[in-house]
Amino acid sequence: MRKLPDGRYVDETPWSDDQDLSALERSDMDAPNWVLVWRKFKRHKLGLISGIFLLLSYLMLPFAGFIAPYTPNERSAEYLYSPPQSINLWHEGSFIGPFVYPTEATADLVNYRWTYETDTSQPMPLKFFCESDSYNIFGVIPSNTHLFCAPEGATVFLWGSDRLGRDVFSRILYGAQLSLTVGLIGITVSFALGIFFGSIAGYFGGKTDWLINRVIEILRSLPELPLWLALSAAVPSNWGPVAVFFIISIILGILDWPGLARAVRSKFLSLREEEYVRAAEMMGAKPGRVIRRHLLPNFMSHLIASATLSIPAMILGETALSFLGLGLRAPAVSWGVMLNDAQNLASIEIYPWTAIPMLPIIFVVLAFNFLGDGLRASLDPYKS
Amino acid sequence: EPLVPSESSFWKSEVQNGILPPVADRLPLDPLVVDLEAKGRSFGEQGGTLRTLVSRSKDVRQMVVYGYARLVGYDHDYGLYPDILRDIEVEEGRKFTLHLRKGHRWSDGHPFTSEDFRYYWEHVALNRELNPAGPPQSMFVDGVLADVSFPDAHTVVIEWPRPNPQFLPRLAQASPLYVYRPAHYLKQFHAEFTDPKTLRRTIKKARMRSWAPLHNARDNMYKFDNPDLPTLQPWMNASGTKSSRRVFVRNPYYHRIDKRGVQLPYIDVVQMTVVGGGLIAAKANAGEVDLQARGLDFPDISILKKGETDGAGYRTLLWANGAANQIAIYPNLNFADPVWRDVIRDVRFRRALSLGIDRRMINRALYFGLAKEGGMTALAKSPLFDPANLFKWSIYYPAKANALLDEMGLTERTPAGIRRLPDGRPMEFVIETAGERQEVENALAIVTDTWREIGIKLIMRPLDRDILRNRVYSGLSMAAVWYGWDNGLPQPYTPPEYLAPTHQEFFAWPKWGQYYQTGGTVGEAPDMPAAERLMELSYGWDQTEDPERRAEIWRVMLTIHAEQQFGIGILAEAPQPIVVSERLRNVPEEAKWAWDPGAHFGIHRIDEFYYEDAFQQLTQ
Amino acid sequence: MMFIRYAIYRFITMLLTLWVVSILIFVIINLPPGDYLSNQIAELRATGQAEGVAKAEFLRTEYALDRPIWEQYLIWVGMAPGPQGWYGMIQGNFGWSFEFDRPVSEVVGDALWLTVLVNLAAVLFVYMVALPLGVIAAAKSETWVDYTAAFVGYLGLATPNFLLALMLFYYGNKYFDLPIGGLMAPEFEGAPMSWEKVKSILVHLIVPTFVIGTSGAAAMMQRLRANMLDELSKPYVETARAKGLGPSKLLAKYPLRMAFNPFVADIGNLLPAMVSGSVLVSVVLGLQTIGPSLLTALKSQDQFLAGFVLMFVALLTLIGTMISDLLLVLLDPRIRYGARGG
Amino acid sequence: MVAPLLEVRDLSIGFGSAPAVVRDVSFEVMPGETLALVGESGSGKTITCRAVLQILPATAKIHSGAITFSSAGTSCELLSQSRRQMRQIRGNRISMIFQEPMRSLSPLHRLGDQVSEVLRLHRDMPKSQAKKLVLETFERVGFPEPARVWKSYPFEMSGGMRQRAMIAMAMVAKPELLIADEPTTALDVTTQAQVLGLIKDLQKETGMAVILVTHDLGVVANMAEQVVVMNKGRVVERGPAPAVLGAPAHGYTKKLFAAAPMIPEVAAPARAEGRNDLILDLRDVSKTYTMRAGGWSKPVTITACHEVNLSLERGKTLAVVGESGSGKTTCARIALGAELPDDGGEVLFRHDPDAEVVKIHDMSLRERVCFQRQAQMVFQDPYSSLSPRMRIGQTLTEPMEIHGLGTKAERREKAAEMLRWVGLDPSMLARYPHAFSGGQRQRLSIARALTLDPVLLVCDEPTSALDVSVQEQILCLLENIRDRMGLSYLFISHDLAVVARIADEVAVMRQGVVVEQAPPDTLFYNPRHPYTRALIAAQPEPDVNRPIDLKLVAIGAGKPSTWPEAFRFEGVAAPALTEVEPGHKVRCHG
Ligand SMILES: Nc1ncnc2c1ncn2[C@@H]1O[C@H](COP(=O)(O)OP(=O)(O)OP(=O)(O)O)[C@@H](O)[C@H]1O
Ligand SMILES: Nc1ncnc2c1ncn2[C@@H]1O[C@H](COP(=O)(O)OP(=O)(O)OP(=O)(O)O)[C@@H](O)[C@H]1O
Ligand SMILES: [Mg+2]
Ligand SMILES: [Mg+2]
Repeated sequence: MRKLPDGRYVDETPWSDDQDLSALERSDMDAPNWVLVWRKFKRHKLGLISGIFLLLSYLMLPFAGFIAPYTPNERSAEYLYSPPQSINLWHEGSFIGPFVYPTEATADLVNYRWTYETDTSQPMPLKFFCESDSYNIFGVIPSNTHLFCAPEGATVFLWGSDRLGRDVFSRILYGAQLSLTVGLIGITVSFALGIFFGSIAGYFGGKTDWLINRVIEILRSLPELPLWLALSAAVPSNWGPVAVFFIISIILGILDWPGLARAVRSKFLSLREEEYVRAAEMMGAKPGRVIRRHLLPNFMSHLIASATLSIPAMILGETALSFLGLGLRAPAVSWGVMLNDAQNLASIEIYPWTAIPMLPIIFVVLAFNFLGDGLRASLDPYKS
Repeated sequence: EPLVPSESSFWKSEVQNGILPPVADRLPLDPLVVDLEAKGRSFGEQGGTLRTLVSRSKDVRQMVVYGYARLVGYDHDYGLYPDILRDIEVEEGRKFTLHLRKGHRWSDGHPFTSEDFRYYWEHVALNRELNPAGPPQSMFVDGVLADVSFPDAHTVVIEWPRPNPQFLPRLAQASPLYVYRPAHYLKQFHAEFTDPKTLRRTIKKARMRSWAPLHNARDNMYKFDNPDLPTLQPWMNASGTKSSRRVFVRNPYYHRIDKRGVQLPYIDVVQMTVVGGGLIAAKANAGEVDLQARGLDFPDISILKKGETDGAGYRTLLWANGAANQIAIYPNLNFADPVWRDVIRDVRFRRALSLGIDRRMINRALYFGLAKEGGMTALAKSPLFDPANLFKWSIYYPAKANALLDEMGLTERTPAGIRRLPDGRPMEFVIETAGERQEVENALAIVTDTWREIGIKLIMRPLDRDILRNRVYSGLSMAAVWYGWDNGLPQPYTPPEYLAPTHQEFFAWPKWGQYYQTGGTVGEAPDMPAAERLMELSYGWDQTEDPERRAEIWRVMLTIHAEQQFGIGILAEAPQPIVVSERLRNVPEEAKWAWDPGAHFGIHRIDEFYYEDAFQQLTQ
Repeated sequence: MMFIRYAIYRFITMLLTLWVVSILIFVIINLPPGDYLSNQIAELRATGQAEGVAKAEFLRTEYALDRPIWEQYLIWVGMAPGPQGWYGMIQGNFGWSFEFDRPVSEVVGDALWLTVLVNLAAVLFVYMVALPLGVIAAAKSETWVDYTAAFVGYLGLATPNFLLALMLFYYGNKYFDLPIGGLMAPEFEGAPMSWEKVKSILVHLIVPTFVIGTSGAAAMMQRLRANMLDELSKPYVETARAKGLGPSKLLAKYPLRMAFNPFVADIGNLLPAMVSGSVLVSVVLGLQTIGPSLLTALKSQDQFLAGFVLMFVALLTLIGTMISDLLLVLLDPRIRYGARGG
Repeated sequence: MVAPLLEVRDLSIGFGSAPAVVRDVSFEVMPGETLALVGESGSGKTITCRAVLQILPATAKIHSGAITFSSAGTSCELLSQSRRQMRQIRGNRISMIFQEPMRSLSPLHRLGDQVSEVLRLHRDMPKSQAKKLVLETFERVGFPEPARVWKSYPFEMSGGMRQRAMIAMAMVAKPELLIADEPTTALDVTTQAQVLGLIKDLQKETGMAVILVTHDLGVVANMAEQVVVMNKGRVVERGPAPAVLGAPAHGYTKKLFAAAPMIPEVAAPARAEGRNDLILDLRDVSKTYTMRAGGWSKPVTITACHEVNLSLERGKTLAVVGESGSGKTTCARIALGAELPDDGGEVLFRHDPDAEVVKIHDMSLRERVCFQRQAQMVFQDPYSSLSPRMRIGQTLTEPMEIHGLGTKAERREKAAEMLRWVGLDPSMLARYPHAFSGGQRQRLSIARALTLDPVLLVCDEPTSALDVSVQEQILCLLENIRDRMGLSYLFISHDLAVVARIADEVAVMRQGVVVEQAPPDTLFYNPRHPYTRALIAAQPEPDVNRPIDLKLVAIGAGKPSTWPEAFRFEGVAAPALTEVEPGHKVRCHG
């Protein structure tokens, strides 16, 4: 800066007409959108961790049988309601690798429960890559190698065993196969329908809106409860529980869309008046395009949040349904089924480990939530 | 020696105010004097409030069941004795002379006489408007209606041309046949007794359409939901229907007294609260009940025991269930699918199924080994019990089961090792359940494993109770799970009809049962030799009066069932937890928990239970 | 003017819809095979209670259950005379409950206001908890406040209602002496309102409200948060900030109102969803709402009772949707209900 | 010596890790003084102003610098104030007029509510008194019907009206420092004069200081005591206005001033006539709106334009000028079929001299698609017309995608090319709309409209937010395309100099009707209508020595009822448009 005699200041740095200081890296310009989003997402630590957790959980599904020491319906008749066992490394001060102490159950006929005594004098090392009951990898390839199994004469119930002596840990792993997949189908159906009908109602308005709204109203005022009851009688009896639940969750999805549709509709009714929507239309954008490219992204946060919120509902849907004789049932294993077994005071007070399936549900749900939040944040244009 | 009955403190003020006559005038001239010592029970004092829970509001009728005042009722040894009746004479098993107690009164003080029987018979049972379908089936024997006469105020004669062995058991049921009504009360709703104008006003006030539904609505001896309806039960309904807590107070005119002259029931008030079924265990655990069995299951025992040690002030007794079997599988012989039906009708198949069940394992896993493993037959307490029947085809023996199935020619198997039906379908045996009991599910989970070893895939399908029933009745379900016969303690005089294909409620032969029950209009006639034989035997039992012969018939029928495995029993006499207040006395330590005969607490006579330190209550 | 016209139009549509719904409801409750009385008769036979059979048969003709289904419908609605003349819902008669053996109106009477009470409590809980928490979570997004709120919310969501209730009851009773089940101490039922009764109701409401409310609260909180986050960086919020508005007022007045749009759309669903969502909760918690009556009615096909309750819920839904549509117009002036491009 | 009211020292602000966009900016504002901030579009003016109020975008970081605000003997450092203290300053002592009025107003709240909020917040005024004051302010910023504005929602207002509402909001609390970020871009010159007059009045009244961001050198000349010139994030020159304006010292300043357009002193030769090949023809177009407000009372209708007849010849430019709120945008939207005219109005379009006439107000689907390729619009409010969740790259390629033109790579290339045309860097393709400056967004809007190579372009104030040098560049671009490809423009502007330069025909609108229409040379040298005359007189010139009398100009033509007999009218009952000489039509009686 130089001060001129007439009191003004003039910049002295050399100035030329064409030079831009706001130039970003070139790579940004050609990178497709998802790369940019991914770059942003990577910075959302919690979202990233959640995403990895979920990824691992889903990757684990085909190999659940391998990781689990037991098969889901394998009963250890002598070990009912066994409390969780710990895996130890040191015995009397010396390291001998992962091992368990054998336990023995006695029926306490005064208090009517099983009591367990641990024999701490006898460390029994776990077996690794051992052969035991067979299961299917990916549901097709039979195998009987397990990552680890209980040593001869002892058990390895990491998270205890249930009423029939089944390993809670193994069942949770197997349960994930259903809980993490079947319910999602319902969500997908309900979201697809909800978004589709909601957007055309909201965007087109007028008669379309009227019609869709009446359908929504009617669907919503129709009670679900009697429908379930009717259904439980109508499903063919030789269908397995999984098939029944599969159908049910699809129907659940079909019945579930109106709520979302109305939210979408109302938001779109207001969004469609935005100037940029007009601009897109004036450029000749077809309704589908306007909805997909201009309206939906502006409602993405709500959708993502709603989706993460539906997940626990879907995982737990069975527990509510099983009151009505629908939902998953043994021998199918899912977290809902396990919790259903645990819905009594004894499980809370005396055998709390039977309620452990709550933990994976909470973890998965939170993970989905944080993943969703990370996604939302990385789609948020205002965040760098 | 003449008894001097003592006045209860509960009604004392009423008596003093002249609202009620003194107790001596309230009792029948010849009250039923209970011999407590003979039963090994102690004398008690009047007073106290008994709290108990039910899960549905219509369960108020449990008070009629628990109260168990019947014309004739079972004793704790399952013999039938007059109760409300002073005496009953039976001639040739077909003529029943009922003697009422003189001076016996309804709970509102109106005399209880043969007039009440006449009113029922002539103006209710035979009234076409009240009973468009005519008098109840129990009043017919082989299609012939009873002839009822009323020689005097305290005598009623009911007779048929042929013996009716079921009549007395019907009167003694948990849900009995009521052949009498409080005429003086009900007449005001009856068109033949009340002038149309008054009646119309009453109908209007009750928001009814005509007198018949009004009469029907007021006349609920069993439902017990009308506080105005006079009763003969130990406690009478004293609450409106609005509240979830129903209060029952002692019937001042109850006909039973103890030897010391204390009018029963000992307990003044029963409070029955409607709560969610899932909360009963929690409430019991918190010490909020004095006597509870309904809504408690075996798995609740551990938490109940815990409450007990935590000092909630109760004891948990374990009674044995009185049903013939706790969990029984009924393959449907009338199943609609012809291929399956043929397989199911093959006795080897049913035997194989039974042999493929590891009952010990189920017992251990579900009941700490406390139940009795075995097929469905009479329980050990019954004179008709035969251990051979219990174990016939009911030992875990998979090799034998496999052999039987192979012998049937079901040797084809799917890659997964499931046998194939003759038409090539895999044998997926679908068992439908009412979805109400976790034990059933768990037991079937275990059965699933052992059946897989014999090449049969079990698919369990929980349904709603009504839906299950409808499906079974219409032949749509392949097999169902239910309890065994309600009556696991048959006596030779117990009619064995429930062992013969006369009831659709026995899920193995719904259609045959319908056929019999509807006189051939619906259903199918039994067409299996064993079933036909059972039918004959049952008929033969009806035809004889001879206890020996009857016992013989019983034994044959039980043997046929054991051989045929129509209902595949798993275990019996599972412990039923009974929560009893620490202060409650005269509750048997060991007993049967059964619906019929038994009426749950009924035959254990709650009216003889008393509180150790009953604080005296005044009428509210 | 325009608004009133719209409101009237909306009301008429609602009535029409209600009519269609009534048909569907009737069909649905008659969908399962059999009817109450045949089930009843079966049950009576199964338990050997031959006594009641005759009475059940009597009721069948009395209530026209032996007629074809469309005729039953017309009689039920009151568009055709039944055995006892014109006696349907239009005439203000809701029919007879076989299960409870009383007129439906009597069965449902008390339960109705308790239902409304429980659900209002739950709705209030949802709003009182979710609204501030959602806004705070958005304003303080990605801080511990946000994460804790999410965690607690999802904890409630991920625990099956019944288990949650059982736990709350058990420990609540053990440590805080909370009552187990019910909506008031039974001695107050049917008793006139008194301070004691109110207290009893409030104490009993704690667990149910919490159980019914948690899932709703978590859902609302998270979605509100997401919507708020969308709005927070819009320029109009900056303008408001440039005016010097305090944070709470600013959030409440500007972005919250914008973010509220989807929730207003959902008002219609709020009550009915809670009513039907609370059915199972009510059943397991033993609340004296219409939930348990509905479930028993449905299971036993007590058709008039089920029909009435369902119609009631449907009416709530329809009124709710109507209100939400009207509110939407008031809330967002940009919304026009015309067709596109007009 | 008096301490400066606001002192900005060495302020540097950047976004993320990118190099700073504002670098070492220093200036000071004396109490009661007006400081004009001028400079290139995108040079960091807005960011600097926002930094004063501490309302920077979340991603902006202040690298260094200090901002000291001193008044009433105390001085505070704004950058280190707590939020609570900051709230006491915002709106109360310093208030700001934002550049983009539409987006900066809440769409769900009535204007009255939004404006009076400041008073309720800081002046602790009862409702009724606040309302009175607000209505008064509305009147002073040139709203003819303040009561209507009070209960209107922002989307019911024209661009200029929103801007005036924004101005009212900032000034109603009479702050000590007013930061006005291009406050008059959307205003016609008479209204602009009125607003500037108001600012001056307030300054006199309360000693308010003003930071005026503007690119209109005429306004600078008329208002400012001090001038700060910014370029590429740096202050290149600052000093007293006469000095800077009189003899710019820095290279950029010189360049900038040289580019200032003016209504040419002599009539430019009229361009060749090409008769009767109308590409667009608006016939008797009227439009009435019903106000959303007032749910219960009788609906209020507003006539946005009334029986407007405009015809645009192929390859020509028809400029529409006129009062803010006179229905220009409405006409433009109707011309493009975005809005339907009231019954009776017709809009005809012929994309090719030989083609069939298309009725825009009644198109089939196929015609619509076809038409939308050929006719494009540059929106008055570029910010709202850009989808906030679409990167600019997507926004620019979208029109081509819609019409299936080119491959992906070609589309990207074209988008980049377009950016270059409007003077922006292709590296900005990955940014979102909010990350641009006002002028940059306006250029994006132009770029988007051009991607489809339309034959008709409706420009609604396309250069209002651009500094003169960039404006020059854009105008050249537009002229270029017109001459090369025979593009036709419907050009709406307030800047008469721009109009004079680009238009072949000018229509002057006032209160929904066209009051005068003629080729620019005729119009500018022989204006007949009192309103046109007022307009021309109100055009400020970038010469400190020739200030316009804001008071006088603001009165402008006054209300139609006060006009000379020949032109006077009430409501919409205007006299007919009569041709006073060939090609020159004036709305007057006989
Ligand atoms: N959120 C953002 N992220 C990144 N860059 C931004 C953001 N906002 C503004 N910029 C850049 O900062 C620079 C300065 O912007 P600013 O809005 O201050 O310009 P301006 O001088 O007001 O221009 P105009 O006259 O066009 O309004 C511009 O180059 C712009 O692209
Ligand atoms: N959606 C609407 N609802 C109600 N009134 C409207 C609407 N849009 C515009 N108006 C009114 O129509 C009139 C003309 O508006 P228009 O936008 O055409 O003005 P303009 O000439 O473009 O003004 P400016 O130069 O300020 O942008 C204004 O009074 C405005 O308030
Ligand atoms: Mg700017
Ligand atoms: Mg405009």
